[in-house]
Amino acid sequence: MTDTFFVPLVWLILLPLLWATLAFMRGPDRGGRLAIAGLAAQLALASVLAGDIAVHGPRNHVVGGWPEPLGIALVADGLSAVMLLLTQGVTLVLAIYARSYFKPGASPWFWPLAGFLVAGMNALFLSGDLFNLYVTLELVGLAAVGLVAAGGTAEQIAAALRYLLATLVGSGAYLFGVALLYGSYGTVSASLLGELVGNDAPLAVWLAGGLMLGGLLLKTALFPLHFWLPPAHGGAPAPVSALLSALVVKASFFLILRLWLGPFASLAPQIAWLPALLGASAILWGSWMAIKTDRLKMLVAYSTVAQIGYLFLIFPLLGSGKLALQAGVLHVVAHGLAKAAMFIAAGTLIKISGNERVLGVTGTADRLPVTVFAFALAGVSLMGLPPSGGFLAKWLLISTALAQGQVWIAGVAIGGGLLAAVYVFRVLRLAFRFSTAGDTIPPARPAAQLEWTAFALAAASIALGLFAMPVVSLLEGVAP
Amino acid sequence: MPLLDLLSGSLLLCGAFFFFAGTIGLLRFPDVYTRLHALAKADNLGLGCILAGLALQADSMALALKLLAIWPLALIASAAVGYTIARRADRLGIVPWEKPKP
Amino acid sequence: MSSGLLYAATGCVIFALGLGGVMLLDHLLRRILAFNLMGSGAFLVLVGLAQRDGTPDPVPQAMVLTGIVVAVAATALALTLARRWHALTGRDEIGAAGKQRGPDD
Amino acid sequence: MNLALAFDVLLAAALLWSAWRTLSTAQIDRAVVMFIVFGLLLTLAWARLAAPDIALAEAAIGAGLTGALLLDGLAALKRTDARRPARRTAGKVMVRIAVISVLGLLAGTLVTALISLPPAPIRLPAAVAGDLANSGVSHPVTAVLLNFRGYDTLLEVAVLLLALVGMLAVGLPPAHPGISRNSMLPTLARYALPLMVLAAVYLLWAGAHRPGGAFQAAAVLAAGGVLLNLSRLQAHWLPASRAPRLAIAGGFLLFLAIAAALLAHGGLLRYPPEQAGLLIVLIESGLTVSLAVNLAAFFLLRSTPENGQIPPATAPRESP
Repeated sequence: MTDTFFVPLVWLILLPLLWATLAFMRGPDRGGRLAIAGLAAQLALASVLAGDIAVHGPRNHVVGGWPEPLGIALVADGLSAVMLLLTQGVTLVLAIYARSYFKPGASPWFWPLAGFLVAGMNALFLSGDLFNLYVTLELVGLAAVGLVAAGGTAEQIAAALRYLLATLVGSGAYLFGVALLYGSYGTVSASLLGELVGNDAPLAVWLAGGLMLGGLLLKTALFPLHFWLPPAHGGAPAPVSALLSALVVKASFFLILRLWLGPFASLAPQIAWLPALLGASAILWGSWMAIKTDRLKMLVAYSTVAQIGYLFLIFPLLGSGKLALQAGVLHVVAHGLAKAAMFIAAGTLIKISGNERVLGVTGTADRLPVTVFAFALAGVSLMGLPPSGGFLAKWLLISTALAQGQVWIAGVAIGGGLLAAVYVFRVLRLAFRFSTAGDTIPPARPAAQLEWTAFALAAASIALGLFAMPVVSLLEGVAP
Repeated sequence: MPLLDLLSGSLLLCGAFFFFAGTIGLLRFPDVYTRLHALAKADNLGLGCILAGLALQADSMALALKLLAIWPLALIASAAVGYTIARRADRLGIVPWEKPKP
Repeated sequence: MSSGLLYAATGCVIFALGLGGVMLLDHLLRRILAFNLMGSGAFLVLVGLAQRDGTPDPVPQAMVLTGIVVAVAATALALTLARRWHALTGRDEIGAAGKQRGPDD
Repeated sequence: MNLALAFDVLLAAALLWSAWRTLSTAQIDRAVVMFIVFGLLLTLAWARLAAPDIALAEAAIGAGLTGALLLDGLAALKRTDARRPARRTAGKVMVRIAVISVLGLLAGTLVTALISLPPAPIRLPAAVAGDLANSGVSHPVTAVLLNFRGYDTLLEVAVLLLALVGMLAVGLPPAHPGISRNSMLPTLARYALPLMVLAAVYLLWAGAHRPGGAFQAAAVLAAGGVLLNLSRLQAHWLPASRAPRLAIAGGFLLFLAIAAALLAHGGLLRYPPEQAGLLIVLIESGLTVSLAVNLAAFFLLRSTPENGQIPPATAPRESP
């Protein structure tokens, strides 16, 4: 009996739902400790699940005991395991940061919102049913919007509204695609659709694929559908920005990848150049805006716009071998860790210096060495310098692109790294400069949790470059 | 049962006529009070006729009674809502329309 | 043309109308209405297309019930945001979707 | 062309017309009313599609509750004169034309694609009918909603709860004044409420074997709550009030607990066939209360008890 009761992949969904609901029930500002305990347990569950998958291959759970197409299946393969580990790990660290970042009353409903967000993402990584995925998308989208708006300023409300409209249009288009698929095949099971959809698919299926891809690209904020991201990610409180940039946009990217490799595998190769082209534009445009902006968190947000671009460079390369997929997933993980570190480091810098402009970091290096160091380490991973995880991902991407003769992809990846160097060094140069205003600002020390959480995440994104084998081997079983 | 069908059919037609009249009133009457009048009177009568007509065709007594139970409920709701709207209009200072003197 | 297919086709047009509305209209309330139209269009396609041969299909019907509840949840949140925005700024629009604040303002 | 199809064509045209007017009519209050009209027409369409469960939900939630929320929001947004957006530039007009033509093309292609679509290879209605006897209920839609795809419903209830948390986080609007005490509305509410409770219980009970169920029942109860609130018989709920939160969380936690406990029987939400009926009734009863309070809270949960002032922003800014 305990055997059937202890199913990690089910508890990864139920546990966050439980602590989110309990936090809501207990009221404003409650639930932080519960959340951290829950997240720690989830991290353990995700590790157990990853271990299982590494040994026994993909895991399934037939919900309600009704096999597809009547019921809903939960599926966990190596790709889900990596995403789950990343999500639980990053969220746990961010939760520790958030507990000292938010003063009582600053964001009283942060914990239930974060809980539903994590529950939605975990459910998304595990679902094998396209309609069920729609519900998880809404769970993730609404939770993210609530978190952005919780800051309460007019600017944040506007960002949340724009984000909400974008995310609702995105999931609306996705749902419409699901409706077309159900009408065409009579099922919404991803695995069954994978067998049914062929090259000779009727027009309605092509349209379904287009609408679903379009909706998810909007949610992933791929250029030129990124308009909602900088205000939402740049304007939200730092722990929220970190959650959104590190994880939430990756959730819809994950779903694109799933559809691309699954139900639409036979249609996808014919339009693979499109996401890659948009990805390349995203890298250039996002980097350029990050170089230009004069607000620190906007710089980090535009860097996310650019870094999302890399994820889409892999699509034309997916056809042959697993290397492109590994490059993409490594980039997801490296960027997730680095960007979370960078956002919370920026949040600490802003909190201490009291200045949200890039110029505000001037001279902070000697007062906040750990935070500035964390920012620098995260920057190393974003630029793709060795030995970081970002380096490994980029190196894999470039070598795969060159091996397949797609020189332009390699060129864009290298160019993007140089542009990232420009905006990262823009901040670091100022941080190490002597501050002229130094004596007017009291040399307040932030809580250790604020500094060392950022450091831990940044260090993890560097360490990924040295210890990437577990991630890569988990992806072995994922069908490209 | 051609007689029952005939009765039911004529009740339905009758109901449709009252609904039609009520709708014309809603569209053509000059102010909020007269329009309410058209809606509350004609449409409710029309609804009663249609429900009676449908009840005659119902398969079971229970269904017929359920259909007929709609009418008093709709009447109460329309009376309360009509009154509330008219009162609000009065509060807002809307003067009831009067036939212009020749 | 069966009535299922007819309503599915109607759903397509309503979805496109709603999509256009969310993208092109200014007033927040109207964009919320447009989003609801999008949803209703998708629901009509989900049920109508599945029932184009005339047999009722309980599976998409249950999905639409789920979808309606999700839509009202999203609408409630959107309205609260719109009202908060209006209370803070007195405005009922946030600018067209494509327009964004530059990095410097 | 037979009479039924003629009616369908007429109804489809009316749906398109009301949708178009919702977007195109000049005044925003008319747009809201047109949207409610659209919802009511859609209810008819669901009835025509042999989907009475959706028709009930559409009337109660889609047109009813959403309509009430929209009208409430409309009253708030109209209170002050809004700044009109900037005039349309030539570039904007070009974008507009481009978007409209693309969407027109999309709609046209979609309709063409649907007309030529071959029949689906998998037929789920037969599968549903085949396993209906083991689902614990005899109404197919309820069987799908609570058993075959009960996991969707679990997450959907979470979405509803989440939307409420989101509203609390954004900052609730101030209380609306309600309708004058001297109106006939309180009288109506007093008579209607027992009937509404009765209807809700009936819908909940009926759901096992005919159209109805927890969501429709909850919508009726929530409408009763809104009616009481408008008649000033039920005060607003404040963010700090605990009772609504407990009620909302309670039903959902019960659902979660049953879903998890069934893991012992071999899977999430895997009901033993002989107890499925009982467990579904238990879940639905809990959900009816929880969903009703949740839906009503969209309308009743307000930041101030009476005609109070708009509260200040809930949180300090990140920077001074």
